[in-house]
This record gives sequence, structure tokens and C-alpha cells, in this order.
Amino acid sequence: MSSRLLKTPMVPFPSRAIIPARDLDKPPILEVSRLGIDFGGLAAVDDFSIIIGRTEIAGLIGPNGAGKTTVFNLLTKVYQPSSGAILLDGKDTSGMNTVQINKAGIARTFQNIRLFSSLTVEDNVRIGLHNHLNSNVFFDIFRLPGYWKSERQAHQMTLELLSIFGMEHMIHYKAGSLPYGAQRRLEIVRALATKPKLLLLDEPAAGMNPSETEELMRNIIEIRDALGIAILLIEHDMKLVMGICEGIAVLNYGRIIAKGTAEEIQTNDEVIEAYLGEKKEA
Amino acid sequence: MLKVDDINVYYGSIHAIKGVSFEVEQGEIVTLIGANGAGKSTILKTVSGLLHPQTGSIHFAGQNIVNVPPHKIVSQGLAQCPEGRRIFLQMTVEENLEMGAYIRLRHEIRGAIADVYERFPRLKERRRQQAGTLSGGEQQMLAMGRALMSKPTLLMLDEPSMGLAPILVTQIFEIIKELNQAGTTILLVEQNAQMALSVAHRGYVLETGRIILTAPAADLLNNDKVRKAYLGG
Amino acid sequence: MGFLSYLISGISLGSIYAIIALGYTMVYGIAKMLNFAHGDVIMVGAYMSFMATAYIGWSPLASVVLAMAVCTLLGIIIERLAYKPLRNATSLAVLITAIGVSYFLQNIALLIWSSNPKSFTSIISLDSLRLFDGQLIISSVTLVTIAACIVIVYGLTMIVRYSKIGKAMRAVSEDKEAAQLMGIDVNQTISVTFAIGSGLAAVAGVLLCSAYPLLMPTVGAMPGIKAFTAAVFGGIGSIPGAMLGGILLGVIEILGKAYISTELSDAIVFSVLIIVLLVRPTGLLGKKISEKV
Amino acid sequence: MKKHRIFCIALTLVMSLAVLAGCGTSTQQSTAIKIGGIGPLTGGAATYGTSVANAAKLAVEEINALGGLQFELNFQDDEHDAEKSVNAYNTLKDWGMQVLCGTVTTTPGIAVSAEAYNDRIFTLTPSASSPKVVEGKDNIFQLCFTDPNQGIASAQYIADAVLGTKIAVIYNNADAYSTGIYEKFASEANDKNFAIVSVTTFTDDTATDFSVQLSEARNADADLVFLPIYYQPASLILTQADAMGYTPKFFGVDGMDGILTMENFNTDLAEGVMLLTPFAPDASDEKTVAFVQKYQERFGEIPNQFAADGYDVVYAIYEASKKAGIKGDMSAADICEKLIKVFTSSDFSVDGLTGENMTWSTSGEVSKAPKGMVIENGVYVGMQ
Amino acid sequence: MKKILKLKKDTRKNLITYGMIILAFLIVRFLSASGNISSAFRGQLVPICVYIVMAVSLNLTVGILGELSLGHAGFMSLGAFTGVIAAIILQGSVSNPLRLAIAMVLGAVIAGIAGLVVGVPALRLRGDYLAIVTLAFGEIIKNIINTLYVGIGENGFRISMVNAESLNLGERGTVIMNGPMGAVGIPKLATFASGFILIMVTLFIVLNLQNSRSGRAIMAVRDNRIAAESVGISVTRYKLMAFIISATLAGAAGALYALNFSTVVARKFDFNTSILILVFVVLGGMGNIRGSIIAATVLTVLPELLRAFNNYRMLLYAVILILVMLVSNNEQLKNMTKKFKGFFKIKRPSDLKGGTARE
Repeated sequence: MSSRLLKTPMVPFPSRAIIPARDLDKPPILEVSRLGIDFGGLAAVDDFSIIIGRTEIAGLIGPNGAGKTTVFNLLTKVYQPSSGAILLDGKDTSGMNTVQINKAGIARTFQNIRLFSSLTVEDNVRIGLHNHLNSNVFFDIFRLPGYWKSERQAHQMTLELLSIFGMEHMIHYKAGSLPYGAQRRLEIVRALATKPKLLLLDEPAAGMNPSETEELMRNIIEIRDALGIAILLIEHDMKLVMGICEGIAVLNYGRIIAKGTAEEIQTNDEVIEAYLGEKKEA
Repeated sequence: MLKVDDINVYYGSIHAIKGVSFEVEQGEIVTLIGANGAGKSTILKTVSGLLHPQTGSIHFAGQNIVNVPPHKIVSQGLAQCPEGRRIFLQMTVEENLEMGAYIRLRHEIRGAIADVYERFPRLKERRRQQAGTLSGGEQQMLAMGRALMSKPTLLMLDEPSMGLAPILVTQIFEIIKELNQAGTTILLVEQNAQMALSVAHRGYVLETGRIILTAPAADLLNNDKVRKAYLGG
Repeated sequence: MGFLSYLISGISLGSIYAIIALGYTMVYGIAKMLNFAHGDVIMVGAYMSFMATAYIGWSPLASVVLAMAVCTLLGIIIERLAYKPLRNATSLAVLITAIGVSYFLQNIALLIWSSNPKSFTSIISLDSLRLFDGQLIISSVTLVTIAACIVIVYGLTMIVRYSKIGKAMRAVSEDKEAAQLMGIDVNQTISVTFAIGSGLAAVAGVLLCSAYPLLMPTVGAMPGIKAFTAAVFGGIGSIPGAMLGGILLGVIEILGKAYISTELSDAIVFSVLIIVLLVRPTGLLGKKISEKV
Repeated sequence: MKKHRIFCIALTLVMSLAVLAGCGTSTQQSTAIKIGGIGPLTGGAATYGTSVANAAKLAVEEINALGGLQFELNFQDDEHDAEKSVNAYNTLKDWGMQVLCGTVTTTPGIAVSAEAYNDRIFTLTPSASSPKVVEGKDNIFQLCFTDPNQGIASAQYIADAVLGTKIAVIYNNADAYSTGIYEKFASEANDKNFAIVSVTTFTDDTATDFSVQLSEARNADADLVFLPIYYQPASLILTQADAMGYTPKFFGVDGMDGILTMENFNTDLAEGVMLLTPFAPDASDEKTVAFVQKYQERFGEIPNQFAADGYDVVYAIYEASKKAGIKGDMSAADICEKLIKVFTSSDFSVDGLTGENMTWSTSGEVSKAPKGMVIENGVYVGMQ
Repeated sequence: MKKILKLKKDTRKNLITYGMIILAFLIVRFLSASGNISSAFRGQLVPICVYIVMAVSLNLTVGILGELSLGHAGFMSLGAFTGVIAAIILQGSVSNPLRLAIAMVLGAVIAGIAGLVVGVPALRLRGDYLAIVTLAFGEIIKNIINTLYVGIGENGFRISMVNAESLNLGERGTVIMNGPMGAVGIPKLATFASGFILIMVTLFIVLNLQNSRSGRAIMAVRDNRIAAESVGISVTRYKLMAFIISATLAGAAGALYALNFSTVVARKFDFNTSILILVFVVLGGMGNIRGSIIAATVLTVLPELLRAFNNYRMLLYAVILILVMLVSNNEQLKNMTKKFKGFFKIKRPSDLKGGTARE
């Protein structure tokens, strides 16, 4: 892919070439075209287009303030985009709000951890399971059979989900009292509990030491393999990004300046200039 | 210059800092490195008086500063550039700098501001702008500039590279070196251990509230244990 | 002419609300607390001025100075004893404490000055302004109240924008910890804010009782609540907002009485408030809260 | 968690105290008759309760000094609230109250009188003036005029003396007393020689600015403003009317009494104000002079109508008790029956500060003549 | 037996709460039957029950949902007057306990509807702005009820905003609500037993809600609104749910309250009463149901116990309130009382776990 083309993203949809080969025969999970938003005249994200395959692990990198988290907020409709279209699993998401987006299949974590910190680990996961439990407020208050059934189901699923990170023993701990790394992992578990098709991770390795990060990398791949979902992540830790992301997009000043595989990105002059600052070995 | 002796700090019932001692000599750059939650920021907050140690003593320029309120510690020449920059987003760039020199006299402020502008020309361009509109790198410069306004003899920097793109990180560390060469003693807390150790003279390694290792920075860079745990090597 | 005179009554009443609301807003801006005892500081100010003029025979101006001095001191003492120990507590805990302080002030006033109402002699003894052949009479108290409100708002804005302490207030209001690292004495700054707010409360008390000369231990309670409403109406934390909110509240109250119903005037005032907040969820001049995600 | 424990201990303490308070009472029988009093001593209406409490205390002291029948007074605060009033009532019951002087205000009065009716405790209220207080309760009596009576009397007075033809009314529509008088006054006005041209209201929450109400009265060309309200808002109305140069006649009811003695009030403003009141502190009769002097010496304030009511209540009970031969060791129920009999007997009348020859009907209402007063040179002068 | 011991911590906590209420009820019943209880305390039993329900229901809004409400007494007011109207209309047609039950249910329903009407727009606001709207709502209710005349007579049920006469009730009509005079001649239907039942129902609803899918959703909204939305929880729906349930319970409590006194006025349910209930909640601990119950009881009884201090009564109350707030919220003072407390305290691992959650 020539760098000239990347600089002027005239094509609404980027080449499908960055989708992993195994996903090529299936419709992509996410197609974003020419997404944009401005805050008070300042274009925070502009002309953002991307395609993510069914089981792809994709990365979004770029300097601070480049608009990476804003992209997540647009995808999850925390902000309503001022232009562009987002197709999730082939369905148009315009007019949806955050809640509907989640029900439609996108779950996310947050850069600054947002757990329900006064509640237990179990409750956090169970809240994630909310829309997959068959109970309602009358069952709940009057403790009808529906309540007991859904609680049992919730407990079972919670244990299963927590086992991904081996956190079952923490089930009764308060989420706010967990160590930093465990909080990040719990946030991922909670997001997975909503049974997403696409998982957005905002700096999942922040605050982790290298060995923890390495474990996280393995976990992310395991999750993808076990659940067959796509993952889009924002990360500053290049080792993680380059290590597991099959497709990477680089954002600068709200625009995509490069897209491609890890090797392509690492050798892209513009990326190096804007972001890496110096040439780095993988 | 700064001598921290066997301090213990608690957050409620959590024993955050366990008997930590270290020293910073005049003219040095000393760095504290460690994973998130190791207690690095807690130590800085304790030194600058925002937190109080249960036991132990902290001497700055020969004086015990335990239980001295933070605003008085500043006037003794100890400034801290806090984690996350913490600039006053709704004030202008120049007002932010003025706040940095809150303890100085009016006539001293003008000169100090000129010095900061000289070091950070970008800030001069944006002097009338609201600090909230600055980019991340500019905000970090402003935070450092603001800390310098009190003309500190010891400057404590808490995670100056946090959230910055690699290219800016390099710039920031250049500035740190320059400041040190201009005579300011620096106590640096960093997660980016590689960078921190490359500019520092000496380093302390923290793990869960304890200092587990101390050595000249170059030695730490080559220490296997450190490399494995913090440098990803 | 009726409308004009109602409007002026409204602005006059509103100016008093505005001065009280300024105290709420300043304290809220810096300490993030609703000081529900503020209305009762007003009452203390009014009693002080009353005692000085009626018992000691001081001049009205001197009595205002005394009232301000006492209230300023009172504000500082209340802050030190009741609120400062709760600096790290939840805002609700401070709110309840403030309510405790309010009960305390009312009941201590009851013991000192008894429950018998006293008639307050207006501290302003100038002649009324007569316009349009005496069809429109504007009392001197009204004029002084409105003028005082304007002067106070202007003065406060200048202090907050340009003075050293004003800048410190803004810094503390944004980030207490960072302000401390700048060498700003946060406790002192908060004390000064309380002092200013309470001093203003004294002025408000004297003006309130000059315009409506009835003095009782509960005299500050209702204006206090109305002014709190006004502060939120205008956008709590904003100085011009407090002025705008206060004056609008006064005007709506009087015009609602005049043109809709005297029986339902409170319902009208509060309904307008609700409607405005639904349209502008952070008040008229309040800053939009943008949550960082 | 921690907070819990403190509370648990506190709760146990409170419970046991509350329960223990029940024991130990009613064992001790003194010979003095225990009179309970209830009224607001704190809060916005504190001035009324305090006046009654003070005067009742004075009366009890005087009576006890006479030797003979002895009284013991226990006056409890109700914050002008029905719930607190019933609490106060129950506290007094635990104390062994035999006769109740109270309550001072109407709403609590209705709640308490229902209790006292069930418990058969004789009650004479000094100032709870709604007919609802006594209605259907044979052992509850009023010493003050009822509100409708004041409304009727005011209308009568204004009509008879032709005080005005166009009447404006300003009343407190959040207050039972004020509304009660106004409603009767309005219905009475239908066949009188005057017309009500403007009716405006205020509440305790809006009792500051009266410019609208006064302007409406003036725009309607009212030559008399009827103020069935208490003297505190009335003082504001007079001040503001003066400031706007509006000078109609003002006519008040018994709640207006107190305006002249309000500390620091400029009595010039009240010049020419007319009111119906059973009591005037500067009346020259011996009783009033003595009472006002004693009260002022003792409490440093000039007594108002509420104080006079409280004083009269104690004396009325005293007179009736003497007549009925009541002793301190009788049960409350016995005392109640005896006092009802005396109060409703045709030959029982009391001369008090608030009226000569006060008598009571079986319904519990008092019969006494209201005095029309006009303020001249800062003092009340009989209006004739 | 073993099973009970193995119950989850939450369930055990709830059983203790129920047990505490039942025990208190039985003790009072026993003492009452044996004549060992003062009139003053007996007279307060129903109000105590009412305030407990008010505090628990407000805790649902303030503690569990995390939104400050300064107008809870407004819902109580609606419940009170609705209950009174129902009770008077039904006079003679049904038995007293049934009449009370119907009055409470109707009061609850009307208050619940008001909760919906206020909640839909108000819950879009946050923090202090929501608080002021609830305050405004309470004041509006008070103002309107003060001008409302309701009666039943030969023309049936009538409402007017002019005066009682305009109701045209005829000779044998009854004025139920008489403007500022409020409702008079209310049958005293409330009993301690009914108060006890209402508390149990309230606890049943609130505690069951708290430990369920819906309740967790409500707490999720409190802890982190944005995160709650991100996992597919409709914030408006659950805010509204909590708010309406809270209003409904307050309405039932209001009806019980009104039917305990022969008169009730709108003024009773003003801002100060809302604040009073908020004090119970804050003092008892946010989200802590048992705390609310205890605080409501203690603070309702306290002013009565202070009667011995006469004129200094309310002053002392204020001082106690301030001191309790200082002691329970100030770190240093807390530490000072720690030793004293340690005497009573059994250390539980769960306390330590919760310890790091520090703002």
C-alpha cells in the first residue's frame, strides 16, 4: 500500500487487504466510513474509515490527544457522530444510543477504569450479564421462581467468565479494592459478560508491568479464539500492539495517517515522524 | 539536601509505604521507579506534605518538614509537578504560571515568567489561552513551567511522561536534563524506567511500598532483575 | 405604570436574593458545599445592625460595619469548627452539618433575642424618588439595594478575576491539591471565601430588614432557601449567574403575584425554575458539565 | 459497620430511657393540681407560645401565693406542629397532667383536643381559635373568639360604623386562623353596605413583599383594608403602604394586637389602625395595669393578647376549680367531669383581662364582647 | 441450621434487619401489654414507623440510586391527603383495617404517579440541579394543597380551588380538605401493628430489590453511569424505577401518618421535613438500610427525650447533630474513638477488604 494513498484517504472503504485472510470470506463485523465529529468547530475526529474482520484483533494507535478514545466514544455513541456511518455486523447504527449499541454487540473498557467500585466483583460481572438474564422487577421483588433461576444462571456464568483470568477466588472482593491490574481485567470480564461481537479495549495494559502485559497479550488472543469475536484496542505499549494486532491504524490530529500490518506501520515514515520519534526495532 | 528516613504511610488501614528511606544530594537527578501501585506517587505526596507519615522523618535542607503544611514546604524551595499535570484548566496559561509563583513577591513574578517563556517558547505563544485548550505536551510544559516559577532548589516530577507520545517523552526528558544542568536538583518518579534511568544519576526501585534496590542509574539499567521486571528486556 | 412599579419591586427583592445567592455560590464554587446555614448568618447580621442602632445608638453605617465584622468572624468560626474537620467527608455529610449549624444559629438567636419580633429601622433614611408626577414611587431602600447589588457583583468579579486571593480562589476551586503545591494555603483561602460570603450575608440581612422591617430568629430561613434556588437557577458557582438568578427570581415572584395569582406565587416561581432547568440543565449561566470518558 | 455499633448502643439507650420514663410516674401524688401547657416555644411561631407560657406561669405563681388551691404548671414545646404537639401531650400525660391549658395554635390544637377528648382531660385553650378545636368535644373549651365569630363581628362593625364602602382584604392563605376569619367575613359581606373590591393573599413563605397586594387594593379604590392577620406581617404592610403613599383605613382583628408593643416599631405607621381585640395592654383598668406591670418586670417585654389569654386560662381554671371543689388528688377524669359541669353552668362567669363576664356554651365556645379599638397617638382608644 | 450459617453475607445481613424489626415489635408489644411503656413513647410508635419507612424509601433514592432528593416530603404529602380522602369517603362502608389498607395503597399509587411525573423530566438533571428540582416540587405541592378544597356531599366528590363553600356539598356534606386548614376530623385508623406491617413490606421491597438484577442495575447507575450504559443498562429506566418505588413507599407512609392524627396540614410536609428525613439517611449511612432504621428511630425519639432541657432542647439537638456528623465523618476524631469502638468490634475480613475503596 503506497503511503501517498494513505495520506489522502479518498476511498470511503480502505482496502480489505488488512483483514486477516481467515475473515475474508465472511462479512466484516464493523465497517466505519468517513466518521467525524467536531467539538466547538474543532474537528476531533475527521474522515475516519476502518473495517474490522469477524475475528480480527485490530489496534488503534497514535499520540495523546489524537482522538483515539473519541473514536471509541463515537463507536459506542457516547458522542453522536456529526458525519459518517457505522455499520455493525451489516446493520446501520445511526440513531442508536449507547445502550442499544451494547445490545447490538459492542462492549468496551475505559482508559480510566470505570468499575462499579462499591460493588463486589461478582456484582460487576452480573451487571454485565444484565441483558442476558431473564428476570424483571416483579420477579425480583417478590422472589418468584424467575428470580431464583436467573440468579443461579448469573452465578454460573459469572464464574465461567472470571475463570478466563483466573479471578474466581476474588468473587466477593469489592471491585474498588482490587489491585490495578485486576481492575483492568475485571473490566474486560464485565464487557465480555454482555456477549459482544466486538470488544473495544482502551489501553488495557496501562499500569501493568511487562510480565503482566505479556500475560494480557496471551489472554486477549485466548478470548478471541474461544469466543470468536473481534477486538479493537487502543494501546501505547508498542510491544503489545505490534505483538498481537493483525491490523493497525494510526491516528494523528483526528485523522488516520496510516493503516496496515505491524511491519508496514513500523516502517512508515509519517508514523515515525509523528509518533515513534525514532526508528525502533520490533 | 533531601533526606527521607524510615517513613511509614497509611491510607486508612492500608499500609502504603513501609519504612522507606532515601536521599537526594544537591545537583543530582534521582529517580524512583516501580510498577503502578508501588507507592511512588505516595512518597512524593508525603514529601510535599499532602500526606503525613505515621512514623519517620523527612529533612529538607536540614529542617524536618514532617507536619509542615504543603504550602509552607513550597516556600522552602521544594516544588512538585504533580502526576497528571493538574494544571488549572479554566485559567489562562499566564495565570497558571502566576499561581506557580504564588509565594513570590509581585516584582519577582515578571522575571520568573520571562525565564519560563524563554525555556518554553510555545507557552509564550499561548499565554492568553485557557490552559484547557492546550495539547497534552503543552500542558506538561506548562505544568513544569509552573513548578519552576517558585524557583525551587529541589524539583519533584511525578510521571512527566505519562500519556505523552514517544516523541514528546524524549523532548520532556531533554528538558529535565537541561534543568538539572542549570542547577536544579531533581527527584523523578517514572513508570518509563528506561527513560528515567537514562537521565538519572541514581535510582531507587520500589515494590509494594518498599525500596528493594538502590544503585547508580547505569547499574540499574543493566541489572537483570530490573530489566526483566520494568524494562521489558 | 403598574407594571413598571412591580418590575422595580421585583428587582429590589431580587437584588436581595442575589446578594444572598452570591454567598451560596462563592462557597459552593470553592468548597463544593451547600452552606445551608447561610440564611441564618443573614439573620445574625440583621440583629447586629439592629442592636447597634436601637440599643447603642450607633449610626446606620457604623452598624452595617459592625454587622459585617461580626458575620465575617462568625463565618470563619463556623467554617473552622464545623466544616473544616469535614474537608474529606462526602458533600452530603457537610450538608447535614450545615443544617445542624442552621438549627443551632436559629435556636441560639431565640435564646438571646427571644422569639418576639422586632421592628427594624431602615438604615436608609433618604427620601423616596418620585417619578411621573408621583405615580411611580421608588423608595430609597430599593435604590440602595439595587445599587448595592451592582457594586457587590462588580467588586466580586474584579476580586476574583484580578486579585491575588481571587486567583487563589479560582485555583483552589479547580484543584485543591495542585493549589497546595503552588504554595496556596487552601484552608486560608476557604476561610477568606467564607468570610467574604458571610460579610455579604450581613449586608443582605441589613438590606432585607431595611426593605421588610421585621426581625425574628427565623427571618433568614426562607430568603435563604429562595436565594439558594436563585443560585442554582443562575448556575451555581457563577457570580454573574447568582445575580441574574436572584433578580429573575424576585421579578418572577412579584410579577407572578401581580398578574397570575397571589395564592400560587410560590408554585409559579418554582415551576419556572423547573422549566428553566429542564431547558438549561446547569442553570442560566452555569458551565456545561462535560464528563470526560 | 462502625457507625452501626454506635447507633445500636444509642438505640438501646434511647429505648430503655423511653420505656423507663413510663415507670416511676403516676406513683407520686402531690396535692397541687397538675396543669399542662402546650404551645410553640421554638420555631417561627415561638412568640405566641412563649407569651402564653410566661403569662400562665405568672398566673400560677400568683394563685399559689394566695395559699389555698395549689397549681403546678408544666409547659411543653410543640413547634407549632400537630405531631410534636401530640408528643408534648403524651409527655404531659406521663407527668400526670390533670388539666390542659392548650394548645396555643390551631392545627396542633385540633390534633391534641381529639386526644384529650378520648382521655377525658379537661382542656381550655387560650388561643386555638378554629371551631374545629372544640367541635363535638364536650370537654374542650376555648377562651378566645372563634375565627368565624371574628369574621362576623368585623363585618358587623365595619357596616355599622360605616367605616368604608370599598373593602380590600389581604390575608394569609396558608394560615387556618387568617383564612377562617376571611371566609366568614366574605360571606357575611354579601348583605352589608360595603363591597369587597380586592382580595389578595400571601403565605408565611412570601410574607415579605406586599407591594402587589397593596397596589391591587389601591387600584381597586379600596378605602378600607381589612387585615385578618397577625401583627408581624401587618407591620410590614403598614410600612410598605406608607412608603407607597397609600393611606386607606386599616382594620385588623385580635391578631393585630401586639403591633404597638413590637420592639422598635414606629407607632406613627399604625396611627388610625382599627382593630377588634379583647385585650389592650395600655388599658387603664386595674387588672390590666397590674398584669402588664408584673409581666414586664418578670419577662422584660410588654405582654400581648396571647399572654393575656394564657393568664386568663389559668384564672378561669382556678375559679372553676374552686367552684367545683377540685383537689389535687382527684383523677383527671373526675376533674374533667366536674369542670365541664361548672363551665357550662349558667351561673359561672369569669372576669379576665380579655373580657368581663366570660361564659361558655356547651359547645365549648366562649361568649365575651369584642372591643373595638383604634390607635390614636400610639395608644389604643375605645372605638365608639 | 447449617444452611443458615452458610448463607451469603447479604442474606444474613437482611435476616438480621428483619429480625431486629420483629424483635423490636414484639418487645414493644409485650411492654405495652404489661403497661410498662410511657404514653409519650406509645404516642410516638406510629410516627417512628412512618419515619423509618420514609428514611428507608429515601435511602433507595439517595443511597442506592445516588441522587439527592430534597422533596421526599412532597410524596408523603400526596400520600397523606389521598389517604385521608380515601378513608373519609369509605367511612362506614368497610372495616377499619381494610379502610386503612386501601387508604395506604391509594396514597402509594398517587405518590407513585407523581414520582413518575416528576421523575421523567427531573432525572435528566444531575446532582444539585436534580436536588433543587425535587425541592421545588415539594414546595409546589405544598402551595397547591394549601389552596385546595375537597369535599364529599350530595353532589358527590367535589374539588375546588376557591373556598369550601364553592364545593356546594349541601347540608350533610363533609369538607375533607379545607385549604390551609388542611384535613380535619380524620379517623384515627393507624396502629402500631399497621406501622410494623408497612415497615416489613418496605423492607421486603427494598431489600429484595437491592439484591437482584434490577437493584444491581440501579447501583450500577449510581457507581458509574457511563459504564452502566456501556454494558447495556438503560439509565433512565432504572433511575425512574428507583425513584417511583421510593415515592410510592413515601406515599404509603404519608397515608399512615395522616391517619394517626386527627388533623394534617400541607405545611407539615415542607422542605424541613424532607431535610429531616435526609438527615436520617445520611446519619444512618448511605445505602445502609439498617442504619436508616436506627437513625430514624433515634432521631425521632431524641427531641422528646431532650424535653427535660426545656428552652435548650432544640439547641442541644442541633449540637448533637453537628457533633455526630463530625465524629462519624472526621478521620482524626474517628481515630480517637477507635479504641473505644474496638472494645465492641469483632474484626471481620470483609471490613478490611472494603478498606482500600478510598475516594
